[in-house]
Parts: sequence; structure tokens; C-alpha cells
Amino acid sequence: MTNTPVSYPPEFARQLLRDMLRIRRLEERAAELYGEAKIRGFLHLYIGEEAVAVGVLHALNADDAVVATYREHGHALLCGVPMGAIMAEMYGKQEGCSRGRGGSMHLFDAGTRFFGGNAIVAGGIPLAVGLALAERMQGGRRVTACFFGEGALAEGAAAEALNLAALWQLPVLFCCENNYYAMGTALARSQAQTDLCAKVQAFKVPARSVDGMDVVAVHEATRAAVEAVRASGGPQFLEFRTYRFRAHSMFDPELYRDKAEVEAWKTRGPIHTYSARLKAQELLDEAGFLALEAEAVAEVEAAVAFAEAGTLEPVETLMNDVYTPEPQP
Amino acid sequence: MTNTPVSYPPEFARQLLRDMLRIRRLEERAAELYGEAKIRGFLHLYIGEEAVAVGVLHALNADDAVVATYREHGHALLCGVPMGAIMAEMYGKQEGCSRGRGGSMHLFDAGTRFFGGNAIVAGGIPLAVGLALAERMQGGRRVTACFFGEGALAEGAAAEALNLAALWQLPVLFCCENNYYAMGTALARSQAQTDLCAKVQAFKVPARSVDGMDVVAVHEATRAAVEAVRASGGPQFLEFRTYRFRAHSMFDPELYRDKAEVEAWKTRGPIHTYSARLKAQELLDEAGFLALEAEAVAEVEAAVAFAEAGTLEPVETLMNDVYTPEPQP
Amino acid sequence: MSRITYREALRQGLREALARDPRVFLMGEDVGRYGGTFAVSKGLLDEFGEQRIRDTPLSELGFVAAGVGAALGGMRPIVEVMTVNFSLLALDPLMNTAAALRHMSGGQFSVPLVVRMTTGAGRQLAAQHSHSLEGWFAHIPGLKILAPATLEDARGMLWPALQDPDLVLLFEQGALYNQEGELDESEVVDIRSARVRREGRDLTLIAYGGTLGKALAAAEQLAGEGVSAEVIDLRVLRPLDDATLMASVRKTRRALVVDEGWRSGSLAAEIIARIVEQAFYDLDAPPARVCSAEVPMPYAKHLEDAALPQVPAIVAAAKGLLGLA
Amino acid sequence: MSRITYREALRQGLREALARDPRVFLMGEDVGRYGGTFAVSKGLLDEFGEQRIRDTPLSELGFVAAGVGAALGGMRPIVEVMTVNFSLLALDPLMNTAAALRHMSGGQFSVPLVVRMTTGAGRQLAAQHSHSLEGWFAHIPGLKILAPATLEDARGMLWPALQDPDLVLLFEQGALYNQEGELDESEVVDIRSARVRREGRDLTLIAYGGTLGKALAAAEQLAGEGVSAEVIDLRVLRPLDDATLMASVRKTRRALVVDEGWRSGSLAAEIIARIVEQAFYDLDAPPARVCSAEVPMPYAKHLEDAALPQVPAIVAAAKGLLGLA
Ligand SMILES: Cc1ncc(C[n+]2csc(CCOP(=O)(O)OP(=O)(O)O)c2C)c(N)n1
Ligand SMILES: Cc1ncc(C[n+]2csc(CCOP(=O)(O)OP(=O)(O)O)c2C)c(N)n1
Ligand SMILES: [Mg+2]
Ligand SMILES: [Mg+2]
Repeated sequence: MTNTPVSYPPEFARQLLRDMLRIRRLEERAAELYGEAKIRGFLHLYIGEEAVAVGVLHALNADDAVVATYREHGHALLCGVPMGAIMAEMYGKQEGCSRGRGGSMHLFDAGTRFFGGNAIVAGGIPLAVGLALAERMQGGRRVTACFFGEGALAEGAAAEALNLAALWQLPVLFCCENNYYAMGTALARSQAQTDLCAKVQAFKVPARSVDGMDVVAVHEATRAAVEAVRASGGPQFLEFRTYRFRAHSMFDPELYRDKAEVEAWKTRGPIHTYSARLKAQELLDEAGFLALEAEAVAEVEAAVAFAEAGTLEPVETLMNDVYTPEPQP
Repeated sequence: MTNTPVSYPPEFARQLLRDMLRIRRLEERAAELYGEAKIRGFLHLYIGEEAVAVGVLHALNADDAVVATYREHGHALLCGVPMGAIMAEMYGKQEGCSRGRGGSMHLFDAGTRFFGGNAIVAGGIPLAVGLALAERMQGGRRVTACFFGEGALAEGAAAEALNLAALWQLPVLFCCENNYYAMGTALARSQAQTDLCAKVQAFKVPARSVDGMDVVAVHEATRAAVEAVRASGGPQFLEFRTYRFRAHSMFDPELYRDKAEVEAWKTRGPIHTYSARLKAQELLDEAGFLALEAEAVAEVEAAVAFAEAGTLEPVETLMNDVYTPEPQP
Repeated sequence: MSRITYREALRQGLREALARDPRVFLMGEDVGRYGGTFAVSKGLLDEFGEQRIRDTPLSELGFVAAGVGAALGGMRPIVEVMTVNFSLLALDPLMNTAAALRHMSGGQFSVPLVVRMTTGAGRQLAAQHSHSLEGWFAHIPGLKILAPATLEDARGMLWPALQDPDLVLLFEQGALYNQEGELDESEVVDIRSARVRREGRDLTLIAYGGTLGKALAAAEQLAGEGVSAEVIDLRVLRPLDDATLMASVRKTRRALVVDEGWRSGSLAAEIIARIVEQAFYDLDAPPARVCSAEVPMPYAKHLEDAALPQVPAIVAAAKGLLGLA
Repeated sequence: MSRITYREALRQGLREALARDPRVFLMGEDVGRYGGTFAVSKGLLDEFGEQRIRDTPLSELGFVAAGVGAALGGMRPIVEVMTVNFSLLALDPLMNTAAALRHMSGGQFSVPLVVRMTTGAGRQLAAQHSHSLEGWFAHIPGLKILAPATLEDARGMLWPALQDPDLVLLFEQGALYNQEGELDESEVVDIRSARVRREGRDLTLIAYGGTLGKALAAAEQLAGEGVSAEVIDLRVLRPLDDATLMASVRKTRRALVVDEGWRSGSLAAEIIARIVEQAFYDLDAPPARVCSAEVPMPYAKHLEDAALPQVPAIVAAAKGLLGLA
């Protein structure tokens, strides 16, 4: 798969790489800032899995809805949330995309229909089904894409949501990021059925497994699935086989997996394999790569500067937005 | 299937009929008593489904555990709870099997390892998995049989429990009483996947569908499944296709199904078809049938008399057993 | 004025809302073909069709969360959880998501969802079908809680609840479904205030939902014994209408809360705490409460009766407060 | 005496229980290979093996209910729900089944299950990971609730909880895991009583779990200002130890409850109600409370701090009670 030619227009082919780099550099920086105690709480990095968010989100329209998890910096960014607003959110500044109240796990953006930032495992899945129901009832054609990990598929919420989506034929794209671990629990140690597509198909949701380390494979599979959702009105499920290169969160001592396993997956890293392909096809040269890198780093540093310059929400407004304010007459 | 010969010893062959009659007459009487306001609350009748409880429970050992639903008079009876204790429970008398505190939906009997009487749909399923876990950890060979309706399979609790049982290979016999309706909601209107065995197999629990109107088929399938559980240590799932001839509960106007459908199923009624087979094979004659009938009616009337003669728990002990009393020194 | 049951009043409210706003739809277990477990939604399927009267699978967590999503997506869903007992399966989307979403998103997303559920005991449905948890839900910031006790509120609370931009839980008292009376069509129903249902001088009885009728009956009986009890119907359990409560308590100087919830950690405790915080020096006696016994509800009628607040206990507690015991 | 953290004290308790009774086992998400989300169970998998240290799938409802079943089946399970926030997925087996089972079966089945969970805020984990719901759980009849605030209780409460024949919920305070101190090995730990952690004359501060340390700090500061505060650690949130509470309040005549739960419907409200019911005429001032703001917990540190009970607010409220404001 990794050797199939990239047949995209050069601009778009590079865009995919650019976006993976943007996520990678953003998160590497966030990890550093966590070390400096600028960012606190739980911080879950997506490093190694970037091909999934990038490949999927480039296959959606701007007005499609997206529901994600606590590992969602990349998804927010690709939905169009400015990097500065993401970084400021992690700093707890009111310039953040959730005014600093959400932090890393609760990025939101109404403008781009990015519905979070959900820190309850599987909690976003039935929520996405409801968004799709609303779309269907209003006669719209927008898709709701919902991201979650393979661990979430053991939750009852996932089973109930899959059934509802299939029963009512709702336009949901289920995007399962199978990175083989839920915190420290390997898939085979938590689910009797490790063939996730088989599990999901039994709910009558069409399902397909995809190489999640290959941004082109992700993008192509998603385009087909989104088309199927729009054509049929019903749900589709994609399993993206991927891997997180870092710990689950900043507290994880990683006792549960071999270094060798991590290293083996790293050789399939989505960024270096894809940029190698681009270079092999002469869609990119080293200078071009360095330019993209520099661009990403510059964006990150600007985001950090934005966050640093950000301000704290006054304590006086703490109680605002527990309820929606009454419209002023 | 209904025409295959009954190859059981005559005594046992008649026992199956006797037990179906006992349940039927008990419940018909309970319905009358509900009309007389002797029994209150919710009352869910099993009429039409008797072959399932009888066929299954005769395949279990006395010390196997049983977990049932709110439609459990028959299961309690076949586990060995005296009919009088069941009737007294529905009367709310302290001679009832739950001291009159449980009513129809909460029959319990520690002595026979009958774990209720659970009125939360699907609530008994993970409970049964836990009982089986305890058995496994203590090195026992007893099976836990768990009854529930097809509607329960849409609950997240069911999905989580099936996965746990398969993952940990626990000795549970899942007995799904598929009567095609959950209250007024037909299976096809509530689950995208109507092939319940396919759904369950996807969780890696071996599953088989059985004619639930044929007590012999139920019994044979259960014997095989119980043997498989004891041999493998792992779970088995049986779908019994059956039908309730009465309303869901005493409040149900039955707007959701055709009279014709009900009548069609009634021609397959488990009692008259089985007694016809016994007669055809000369394992039973009309006098023998009437004797069984008379016996059942007498047992029911004795149970009613027992319940009528029962006493009310003194109000003073209302608060007993919210907590377990301290052992007296 | 028209003669009507609490059930019919609720149905009228549903019908009006469905007719008035095409974004409104009803979803829950057996709301359609079955006609509603307690027949509240009977006939609505024929009138409004399958799209707007949606029978769901047995998946409380799933369809409540889907209701949250549908509200976010522009609809005005009414989700019926058959009884509050089963809502324990759906607390995560209610508390962790819907109630928190607006605040944690920095004010970006409101959840205009109404969840209806039947609450309360009194029908011999035993431990797993008799909870009164509306007061317990009132602990959760971000949601509003309504407890219609009158026909007017049964009919009239739904529409303002649907106009409310935030999650509203509407608790219907199961024991009231068959209660019949004259509906005052002219009453304007808000979802903000408590109401004085009977004026009095000597003490304030504070009740709601299933206990309002009992408090009124107790007041009647007390009147016969020369005691003038004021009766307040809370109506809205969150946020509480402190002003109405305190005005009454300052006047009568004595308060008795009647609450079907279990005593410890009841809404009654919160009301007592507020009275103490806001009106301590106006009190002539410690505020008191009559609640349910702290026991899983038994099936047997006499035990269930003993476990629930009853008129004689309310009368006795009221007299106790007045030193008439 | 040995120097130890709250986390290590909890681990000692687990290790001792596992060693002492072969029926005891621990199950929950990531208790094994990962080493425990908060490292409480670190090392136990190696020591006791996979049968007794069981990693579960992400299925809170399923494995909590399985714990109930395993308890019925003769084991003594300790189920870890990673944090109280996720226990909202498992309320049905806890409230509808385990807490009700003994009563509704007429006394036939007890459920000797211990459920451990992390509770509380203070670590910038935001709205979905910061609930303090232990006081809310205390509303439910049929269960017992423990809130260890000291090293001795962190180590010592587990064993008596396992001896208890009924469902016990044990809430560990997340913000205390790293707290270090001297463990008094000689202390006998019960799971029935509240404890006076500091004697005083002028008012009673009532706290538990995460607020005990703050109450003690406030008492210290008050002492510097000439105010003698008694500090009570509730320890057991259900059933409450009224005797210890009332003895102190009758002595000091003033009470302030410090509770990390949201204010409305808090355990603090229940305690105020009880004080009023049992000691009204002994009071020199209305009992008061310092609770969390009624807001989904924000991420930003300064907002989280503002939402939680803090020492200055406790000191100010205490002085207010004494008319020193
Ligand atoms: C309901 C719930 N249970 C437990 C947790 C704690 N937790 C956070 S992430 C996680 C692992 C989830 O694994 P997976 O779904 O595979 O997603 P991944 O983190 O691998 O992307 C767990 C157990 C939670 N947030 N919510
Ligand atoms: C969690 C839950 N939701 C809803 C109900 C109300 N209810 C009781 S029985 C029932 C139908 C169950 O159908 P099924 O599982 O097929 O069993 P059957 O009654 O047909 O035997 C419903 C919806 C309940 N008791 N528990
Ligand atoms: Mg994963
Ligand atoms: Mg059924």
C-alpha cells in the first residue's frame, strides 16, 4: 500500500504532509510545555496517528460535523480551529477555543461544527448519532464524523449507538482509531472479538479496515465511505489501524508494551513514509520539506506566543454559561 | 420438529408437560387474582412461553444458578420455589419467597440459587456473568443460566456482558427468550440486526437458535449447550423463538400486533402441541392428561389458600434488611 | 374550564408543542405503537407520524445521548425515559455532557433538550420501579428541574421548557396520572417560580409533585383543628425560588418540608439549609421535614404506605412544630 | 511510624487484604498491566497474578454489575471505577440492584462488594473528570460510604469494608495521592465513626476527604486569631455518625460544614438539616457551609481554585459565625 503512487495534484499531496507536520509539531511543543508546567491536567498526544485525522478530515466538507475524543488536538486543528486558540486553551487562557475552561480534553468550536473534545470514553458516539438524526430530520446532507478508539467499542454506549445508527439509517461516519491499546490494556486483552469490523458489521453497519499509517489509504477509504453515507443516508464504519508512539498521557509509565513493538511501528511512521513517497515521486524535494517544517514550526511558535500573551478569564465570570443567558430585551 | 418422536422415559416426558401446565395454571389464576385486586403492581405473564423455562431448567443441575427477569414465575417455580411462596409473594404476604417485599417482579430464593426477579431490562445479564466469574475463581463446575428477552439485547449492558463472558471464558448459559416484542416494540423496529445469533456470535459467544415452542427441542438444545459450557468453561447463547399469548403486562392494550398473528402462534402453543405428541406416542392418554390438569389446578388452589392465609409483615420491621444485621455476639 | 386527567393534560401539552414547532419531536421506549407506557402519548403517533413520534430500542443511554446530539443539531427533542428508575442508565450524557457542555465550551453550545420521566411510588411497583429521584437530580448544575403537580402545570410546563435553551428535566408523578379535575385554561404557567397554593399564617408546608396533594389535605385537616397552614408548591426544583419560600417562612416563622425522596440527602435537607441560612432569626421553631423512609420501596401495600409521607405524619409534624403535639 | 504517601497507604491496604483473604480480588480498568491509573495498584499484578488483579475492558456498567454478581457468588471483590465521573455509567447496578437486593429479597442476599473510586477536583482535569459525588451517593439507602482523609484511614478502611456484608463505596481523594506523612501503625480504624481531629471550643468545622486538610489549616489560622475551632472528620458519609457531630455542636454551639460537593443538595445541606433537627436550641448561630461553586469544574487553575472551598473562605465563614467578620 505504502508503495502505490500518490496520484493527487501536487498542491494537495503536499497539503496532507503539511497538516500532519502541523499536528506533530504542535503536540511535540505541547509536551515540552507540559514539562514546563505551562499546560496542566491530562494531555493525550496523537503522535503517530496523524494520518488518520488528516486523511479523514480532508475528505469531509467544511460544514460536516465532527465529534472527537480527549486526543483531539489534530482534529480540532484540521477542522479549522486556529492553532493559537488551541494552544491558548491548553494554557487556560480566555483566548482559547473554550475560553480556557476546557483544556486539552475539551476543545470546542461552534463555528466549524467541531463538537469536542469529549473525555468520557465512547460518550461522543451516541451524541454523533443524535447530530445525524437532527440532520436527517431537517433534510440536510451533512455528514457527522465521529472519532473514537478501539477501547471505546467495549462500552455499551458504542453498541447502543451503532444499533441506533443502523436501525434509523443515519448519516454517521464512525472513525475508529485502533491504536491497539486503551491506556495499558491491549485490544486482545479487553475484547473477545478483535476483528472490529466483524463486530460492527454484526450491528448492520458496513465496515472496512484501513491502514491508518498511510494518509493516502485513509483519505481514499474515507472519501468512499463519505460518498456512501451521502448516497445511502446510512452509516459507515472505518477501522484505522494505527499506533500511538507516545505514552497514553503524561502520567503513563508505559509498562504494558515492549520498546521493540513501539520501534517497529515507528518505522511505519505516517510522516516520514509519506514524505519519502512524495520525494520518490518528485512531488517534494528536501528544500520543500524543510519549508513545510519551518512553516509548521513558525505556526507553533506563533501559537505559543499567542497563548503566552493571552489573558485569564476574570474570576467574576466563573458562573457565566452554567445556563444560557436570557436574551436581552 | 414438532413431529419428531419424544424419546424420553415416560415419567420424564410427562414431567415436562406437568411443569408447563403448572406454570400455565398458576399464571391464569394470577391474572384472575389481579382482576380481583389481590395482586397488584406490575404482573407479566409467561403464557405461551412455558416450553422455554421448562425445557431449560430440566437441563440444569439443582445447584446451578439461575438469573431471570420480571417475567419469572415459571422460572422460580421450576427452580423449586414452592408455588405457595410465589403466590404469597404476589399477595404481598410475609410467607412469600421475598417476604412480600418484592412482588411478582422480584421473586428470589437463596436456597435454590434463584437470583431473581430483576426488573431492570438486561440488568441480570452482567450480574450472571459475575456469578459465573465467582464460580470460575472458586474452581466450581456450576453453570449460571441467565434469562432475558430479545429486547434486552439492545441494551449496552448486554453487549458489555457478552464481551466479558467471552473474553474471560466464563460458564454462563445465555437464554434469550425471543418473543419478538419488547412491550409494544417489534424486534425489527428496535434492532437493525434481527438475527440474534449473528449478533451474539460477533462477540465470540457460540450461539444457536431453537424452536422455543417445542419443549423437547428446548430441552435437547439446552442439554447440549450446558454440556458445552461445562466442557469448555466458556459461555453459550441460545435463542428460543417463542411468543407471549397475553399482553405485556396487565396495562397493555395490545395495539401493536394483529390478532391474526397472535392466533397463528397460538396454534403452535407449547402445551397442546406437546400433549398431542405424547398422546400420539401413547405416552399419555386423556385420563392421564386430565389427572395432570387436576394436579396442577389443585396445586394452584393450595397456593392461593396458602397466600390467603398468609400474614402481613409487621410495619415495625420495614427497616430490617436495608443493611445486613450485625452478627450477634 | 374543562374536566381532564393529569395524563390528558400532559398529552395536551405534548400535542400543542408538536403542532406548534416542527423542530419538536418525541422519542423514547414505546411512545408510539404501544401508545405510551402510561398512555400519555396515546394517539400522537397517528397524529404526527413515525418521524416525530419515535419508538426507540431499549437503550436509555443511547437515546438520551442522541437526544443531546439532536438538540445540538438544531432540533427540539423531547426524550421520554419511561421512568426515573431507568434514567440511572443515562446519567452520563445528562450530567457529564449535557449539563456541562455550555460552560465547558466557553459558552458555545446550549442543549435545548427536554427529558420527561415518570417518578414516584404508590403503585406497588417495588424497589426497582419506585424511586423519587427528582430532588437528587436537583444537585446538578446546568440543568433545570420541573415537577408539575397540577393539571395546569402538567399541560403548561412543557412549552416553556422547550423554549428554554438548556436541558430541562420534567418529572411526571406516576401516582397522579389518573387524577382528574378542572383545567384552568387561563392560567399562565411559568417555569421559574414556586406558588402559594393555599394561604396561611401559622406555618408553611413546602411540597411538590406527589406530595402537594398530601400537604393540601393536611392543611385542610389542620384548619379543622384551628391551625392555619400555608402551602407552597415548589414546582421548579432547580433553581429553587428562594424568594417565595423565604417570604412565606418569614411570615409564618415555621416550615415543614414534605418530600417523597429518601430523607438523608433529600431536597428537603437543602430547603432546610436554605431557610436556616436565609431566615434563621425569623424562625420560631426548627424547620422540619417529612420524607420517605430510607428503604428500597417494598411491594406490599401496607409497607409501601408506611414508607411514604402520609397526611397523618404531616399533620403530626405540623402540630409538633407548633407545640401542639 | 513510617513515612509514606496516601497512595502507598492505599496500596498497603490492598496488599494486606489480598494476602489475608483468598476470596478478595481487584478488578477494574488498568489496575494490572498499566499499574493503576493513579499507580495505587502498582506492583500488585506481579505479586498476586492475573486472576486476582484483573484488567477489565472499558465497560463500567458491565464490570461493576459483574462485581455484584461475584460478591453474590461467594467472592469478596474490590471493583475499581477509575474515577467517580465514570461511575455515572454504573449507577444502575449500584442503586437498582446492589443497594436494594437484600431488602427486596426479604433478607436473603447480601452484597459484600467494595467499590473504590477516585473523587474530587484540584488537578485541572476539567468538567468531566472533577466531580465530587460522594455526598450525592450518600443519599442511597442500602450502601455505606467511606471517605478516607488520613493515611491511617487510607490504609485501614479497606479491610473492615471487606468484612462488611453490604455494598461499601470507598472514595479516594485524587488530590491526596501524593500527600506524604507518618503512618501511625497502631491506630485502630473503624468504619462507623466520625473523629475529632482537633479539639476546640468556639465552633465546629465539619469536613471529610479533600476538605479535611483545608479545615485543619483554617483551624490553625483561626487559632492565631484567638478562635478555637474543633475539627471533625466525618470519615463515614453514610450512615452519618450523628452522635459525634451533635456532641461537638452542643459544645461549641456553632457549626460550619466544609464540603467539596456542589452547594445545592450537598451533604453539607443534610448535615445542616440534622443539626437543626437535633440541636436547634443549642445553637448560637445558624449552621453554615462552604461548598464548591455550582459550576462544571473549569480547567484554568485560577477558576478551579475559585470554584473550590479554600482556606480563606473557611476562615471568613467561621469568623462570620462568631460575629467577627
Ligand atoms: C467512561 C470512561 N472510562 C474510563 C476513562 C479513562 N480513560 C481515558 S482514555 C482511556 C483509554 C481509551 O482507549 P481507546 O478508546 O482505545 O482510545 P485511545 O486513548 O487509545 O485513543 C481510558 C480508560 C474515561 N475517560 N471514560
Ligand atoms: C432498563 C429498563 N428499561 C425499560 C424498562 C421497561 N420495560 C419492562 S419490560 C420491557 C420490555 C422488555 O422486552 P424483552 O427484553 O423482549 O422481554 P419481554 O418482556 O418480551 O419478555 C420494558 C421496555 C425496564 N424495566 N428496564
Ligand atoms: Mg486505543
Ligand atoms: Mg420480548
